[in-house]
Amino acid sequence: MEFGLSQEQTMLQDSLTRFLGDSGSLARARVFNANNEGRAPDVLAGLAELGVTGLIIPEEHGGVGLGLLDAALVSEVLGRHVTPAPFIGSSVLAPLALMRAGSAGQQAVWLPKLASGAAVAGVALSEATGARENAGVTASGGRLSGRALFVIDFEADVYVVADKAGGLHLVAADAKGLTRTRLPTIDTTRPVGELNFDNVEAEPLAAAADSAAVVRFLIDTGRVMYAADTLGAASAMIDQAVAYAKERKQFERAIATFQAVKHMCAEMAAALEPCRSLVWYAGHALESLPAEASVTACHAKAHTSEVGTRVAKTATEVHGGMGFTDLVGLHYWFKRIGLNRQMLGGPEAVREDAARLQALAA
Amino acid sequence: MEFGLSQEQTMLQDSLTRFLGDSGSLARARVFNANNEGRAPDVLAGLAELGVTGLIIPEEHGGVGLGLLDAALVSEVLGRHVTPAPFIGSSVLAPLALMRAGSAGQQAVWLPKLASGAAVAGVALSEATGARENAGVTASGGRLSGRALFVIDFEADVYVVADKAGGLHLVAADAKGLTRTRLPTIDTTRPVGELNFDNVEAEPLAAAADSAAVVRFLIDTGRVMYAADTLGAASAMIDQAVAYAKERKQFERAIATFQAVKHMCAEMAAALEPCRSLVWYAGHALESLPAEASVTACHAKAHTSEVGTRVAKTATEVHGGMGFTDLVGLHYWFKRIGLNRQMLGGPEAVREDAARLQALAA
Amino acid sequence: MELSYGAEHEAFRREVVEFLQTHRDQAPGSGRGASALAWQKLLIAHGYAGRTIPKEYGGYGAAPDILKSRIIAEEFAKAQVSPGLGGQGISMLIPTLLEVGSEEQKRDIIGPTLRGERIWCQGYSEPGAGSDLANLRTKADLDGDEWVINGQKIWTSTAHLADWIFCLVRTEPDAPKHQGISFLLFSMKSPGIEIRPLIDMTNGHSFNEVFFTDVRVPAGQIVGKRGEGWKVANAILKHERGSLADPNVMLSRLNGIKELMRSETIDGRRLIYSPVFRDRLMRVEGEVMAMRCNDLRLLSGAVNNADVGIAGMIVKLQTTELRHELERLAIDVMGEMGVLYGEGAPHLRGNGSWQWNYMFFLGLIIGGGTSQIQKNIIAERGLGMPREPKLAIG
Amino acid sequence: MELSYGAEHEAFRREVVEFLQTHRDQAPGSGRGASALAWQKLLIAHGYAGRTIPKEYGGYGAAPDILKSRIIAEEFAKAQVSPGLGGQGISMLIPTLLEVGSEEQKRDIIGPTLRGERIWCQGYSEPGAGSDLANLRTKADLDGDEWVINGQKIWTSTAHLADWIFCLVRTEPDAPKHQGISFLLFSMKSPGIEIRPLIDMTNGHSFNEVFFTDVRVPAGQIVGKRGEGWKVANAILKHERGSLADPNVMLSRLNGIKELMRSETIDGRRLIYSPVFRDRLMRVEGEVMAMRCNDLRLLSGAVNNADVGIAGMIVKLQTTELRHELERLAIDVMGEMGVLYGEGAPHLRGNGSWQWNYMFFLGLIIGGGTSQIQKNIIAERGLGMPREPKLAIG
Repeated sequence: MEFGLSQEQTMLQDSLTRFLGDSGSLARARVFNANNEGRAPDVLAGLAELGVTGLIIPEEHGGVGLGLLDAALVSEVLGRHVTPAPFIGSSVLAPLALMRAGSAGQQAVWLPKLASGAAVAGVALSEATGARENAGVTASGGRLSGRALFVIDFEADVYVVADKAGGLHLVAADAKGLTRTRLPTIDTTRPVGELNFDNVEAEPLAAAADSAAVVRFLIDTGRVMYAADTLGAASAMIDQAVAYAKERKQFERAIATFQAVKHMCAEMAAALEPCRSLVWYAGHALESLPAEASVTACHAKAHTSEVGTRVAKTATEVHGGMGFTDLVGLHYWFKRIGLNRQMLGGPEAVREDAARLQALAA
Repeated sequence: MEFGLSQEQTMLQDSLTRFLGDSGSLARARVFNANNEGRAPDVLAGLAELGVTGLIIPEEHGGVGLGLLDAALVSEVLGRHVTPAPFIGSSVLAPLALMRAGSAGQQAVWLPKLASGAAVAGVALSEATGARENAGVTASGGRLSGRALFVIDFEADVYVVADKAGGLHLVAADAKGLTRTRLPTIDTTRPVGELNFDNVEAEPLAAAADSAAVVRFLIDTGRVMYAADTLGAASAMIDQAVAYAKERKQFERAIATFQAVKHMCAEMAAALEPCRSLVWYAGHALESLPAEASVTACHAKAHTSEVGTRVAKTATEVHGGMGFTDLVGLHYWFKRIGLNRQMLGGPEAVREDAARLQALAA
Repeated sequence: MELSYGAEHEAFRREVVEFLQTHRDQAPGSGRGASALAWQKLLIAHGYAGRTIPKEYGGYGAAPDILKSRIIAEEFAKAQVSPGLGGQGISMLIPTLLEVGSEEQKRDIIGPTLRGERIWCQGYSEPGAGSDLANLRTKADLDGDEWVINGQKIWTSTAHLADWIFCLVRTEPDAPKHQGISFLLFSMKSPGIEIRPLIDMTNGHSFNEVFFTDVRVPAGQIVGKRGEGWKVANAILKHERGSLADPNVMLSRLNGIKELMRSETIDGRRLIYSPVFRDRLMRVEGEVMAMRCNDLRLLSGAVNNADVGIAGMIVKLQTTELRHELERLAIDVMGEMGVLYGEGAPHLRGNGSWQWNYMFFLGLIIGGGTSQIQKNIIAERGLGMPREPKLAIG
Repeated sequence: MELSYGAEHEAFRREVVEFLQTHRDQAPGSGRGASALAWQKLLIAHGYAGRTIPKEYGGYGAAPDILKSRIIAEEFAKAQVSPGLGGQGISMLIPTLLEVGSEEQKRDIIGPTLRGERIWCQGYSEPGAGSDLANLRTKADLDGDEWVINGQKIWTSTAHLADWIFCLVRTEPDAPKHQGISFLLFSMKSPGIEIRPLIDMTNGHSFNEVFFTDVRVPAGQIVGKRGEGWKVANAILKHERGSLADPNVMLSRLNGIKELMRSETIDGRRLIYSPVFRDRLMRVEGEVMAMRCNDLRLLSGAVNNADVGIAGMIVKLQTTELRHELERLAIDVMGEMGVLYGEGAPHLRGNGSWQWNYMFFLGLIIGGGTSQIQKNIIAERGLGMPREPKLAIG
């Protein structure tokens, strides 16, 4: 019985934290934002060196061969540091799609590139969780038409695309007939975008017996990853709020001595701490408890989003006016939590999914 | 332009407050509870003397001829004093049903009795707002069959009963085939109950052109009255919490000096104060702004219930352990708010009604 | 309970409506160009701006009438026509001068300010003086017949556009903290002033930091006496009636969400058919309605000089929280669409106003007295609860 | 991450299951009758009660093993079989005596207490000493070789059933408040004790007030030294791991709501088809799941002696609030049916347990350290925030 992180997992988080801390996480995010960079090659290279890009990719394909709980732990650290780098799409969902539904040949071509950071993969999955503006992609004769919104890790070399029928496809970023449009969001650390397909050549990922089940698994996994990112971002906000409250003086005393401020911090911490265990459990369940995986992923995503949103507001309030400015940059975390909340389904949609999975909904 | 109470309205509330204060509101409620009385004749007589029983009944029938805003103001004071007396059913909804749908003869028989307190009228309206256990009453050939749950002011001499088709009927309490069952609830200050009709003789209230519209108006009015009762009960709870906090010492200081306690009180007051204006507006709208009356009644009921529930919890917490005991009797208010919340529709049901009224729901 | 404004005021409303119909072509867009200044003059002449400011100071000179002011605001809003110039010079400095300014200050300053010829910014907050404003440290030393000012202000909106500043500075460093402050007026063109934009979380530039290095100001440019600045700054507070947020704006945002829910779809299904979001919508509608009624009560209380209890004290706390919540609902309704932001972003709804307001109202929850300060005030002044006991060590 | 309990423990689980299958016919219902005492003896003999209490004091004498304790609890709960006697004598006094009692006290008291032959109540709280327990005023004066006790206790559960009381009293009135307290044991049959039922908002009688008038107690019936009572009472706190609420109970209540929603109708429509209530249900389910995972983490931390940060500190705050919320949802789902209450009330669902728990958990939010005290603890001990500064006047 051990519900907790192994020594290796703690070391993984620590080494990543060291790297991101060293490279000045907020400062790097600011530059990424200011320059409107699509990618931060230095960050990506560092992540590749640490094995993050190849985290879940088998060793024979140049990866580290770790599991999805490990991926969630990495996601948490990236959220905590508002890291401007692809991960959820390129290092988790795309490799997973290839590993579960790709042919040996497709795996051999792409997994090493993704593992080394030589290529970045975007993932178009949004429509499978609820299509906005009637978007969606149709496959016909090996070609794709339609459009996909809110593509994860948008600044990519290749895309994994889910079609309306539950099929998965690989599409090169420079494929003919493919139009790519960046969609600017509140969160400037992770580009998302829109793909328009005009009879675009695609390679089916067709090795899985049940492609729709793979899509479902990608959604579950993505939700856990976003939950973990929010967990990290929210816990960074609490830490900053507590530190600021100890520092900041009003009425001749540190505001941390005011009961109202203390209770705001205590409420944040008390609400968030169980999310940590929930995210661990959900990450573990993905591969080890298949019967519970989907429902747990829904709850991890929805509950952590709700708590994260509250933490984002409260931590900003603890900072007073400073929290509202760009000076302390707290809003990078606020906005990261805001994006995570909606990706792959907002809390209401995800909870309805959880009810459906338990046959509670019509 | 005057959004507020007239001098007469303030005096009405004051004189009622004096009477209820004099008769020791909590003490009276305790006795009512302990003895499991169906009626408190002394309280009823006092209310009759003050004109409360005949408040909205025209002067020619022995009443005072005031309006529904006045009735809401009375309801507020009764809630504030957890008064063990019929009012919403017997003095508001039943007279209203008679005035809007009764014949001249029916009015002449019943209104004077209700005005003087010589008779009490119960009101069976619950099924018109959402039937539990498939209850409901069917009228056929001047006779009623079926059952009605959660009858308001249950310990009555006569009942106003809404049938499934939108018709209204008068039924004597001792009518043959009528079985009456008290339904004990958390709130021991106002009896509710169940009526079972086995081919019971009834007198139709058939003078209205549109009986269903009258039923709707009764529901709207009842909702505003329950909202007002909650407003009064909740504001009494805040007052008690503030007074207790000033009195009670912990750690060598009055707990009212702790910021956490102050903020709990401030949050209650800030949330409840706008409910006061909303209840006034809703009471006024019933007779003066017919186009807005129904939606406003829904919002008054739902919003005041939500705030009331929060106030009930928080005020109890401010009282610490004492709040949980019967010693201070705070729970009489807690439970009154709890009953009001569900009567004529809980917040979710009432909000859905508000959406439907605005053609926002399917 | 009488919700109509009465015959006299309804006649006045017709006048306003007529004026708007006649002159709306002259109304300017945004900004402070020549047409805006001309429009302001026209409004003053008709009593729709500077209405209660005495004629001799450049105003219209009418007796105060809250309902007429409300009618003007309502009709201009309904017509979506500029209600004239705003800004802290007009909304804060002019009332302050009327209350405590010298005759000369009133004659010299109010007119140009009202006509938009002199734009002001307010120098109150400092990095170390937020909720505890009296803790301010920007100091002014008298050197001959000039003040020499050194220090820093923050949250100075429109500093980058302003001609002049009205500014709280510490002139008596040894006095108790509320008694050592003075209220100075000086030109933003004075040497030694540096303005740095203060970018906020909306990416917007609504505020600035302003740095003073040996800024020299004639000794006479003071309102009230030396050391009375705190009193001067608070002179107009007694007129406030807590009406920070116009409930009609809230209503129009609410209607905006209804529109969104009618048009926005998920899997082809319109969101108005989502019972869960509809329930949240109705919840917010109930709260908005309650705040509108509360506002009616305040208005009526002001008109009739009636006591409204704590109804005024709670407005800032409740409305800023409610607006933040309302805008958040819109974002959730839009789902992924709700995170889009930035000028020209594809698919952007409402020009990004939902996210902007969501963030800006978080700023307003904090600014001008945080929610914590508001709750202290409600508890102490509204509920008569004791102030926090003094600390053993200071 | 390894969620199985391992081979040794699964073997132990099979033993427990087998025991339950063999002996469940002997298990008593509620109460403390002869069959309950016999059952308790059987459990002690098998190590399912008094498991880690040394044999010489009447226990089973096993080494502590958190997982085995958990397995016992899980399997007894699953089988819905009485897990033996509880009460404050067993849960609080025995651990206290084991920690700081004299050898004689251990030999004399633990055995009869464990076997249910001596029932205890706890005399800690007083009307003036709630959150600030050390403020207690019940005093004991030494008169020859007897303590003479005067004062009042409150929240004394089972006082009306108890044989003895363990009680905090002030014995050194001039010492600083934490240092003037002693921990006494005495019979509830002593002359001068009056017990008044303390009816609570559920209408139940779970607690009492106890009044002492010149109650005489032999001087030797003290645990620890004079003036060390505060230390004695806190001796067992270090063993607590914040597992107040069994998350499995929460889960079974949650399943109860699902059942309710499947059976309860409004206008003939089952409430499971109400998306708004379903959303609330899923919200609560997510929170329950998070608290279950948090509990797993605590359990694992205790087994592996691993640091779990603030995960233990938050349990009381979060679970009492969550349970209150959960029970409230059930009431709202039932609508008018939800307000029914009282034995034998027609149409009553779940025997009134929803309303009872809704109120009782409000009591638990308050009792044993209010939510405000919990937040202070989390802020200070968990987040390292400073304590409130001392006041100028005391």
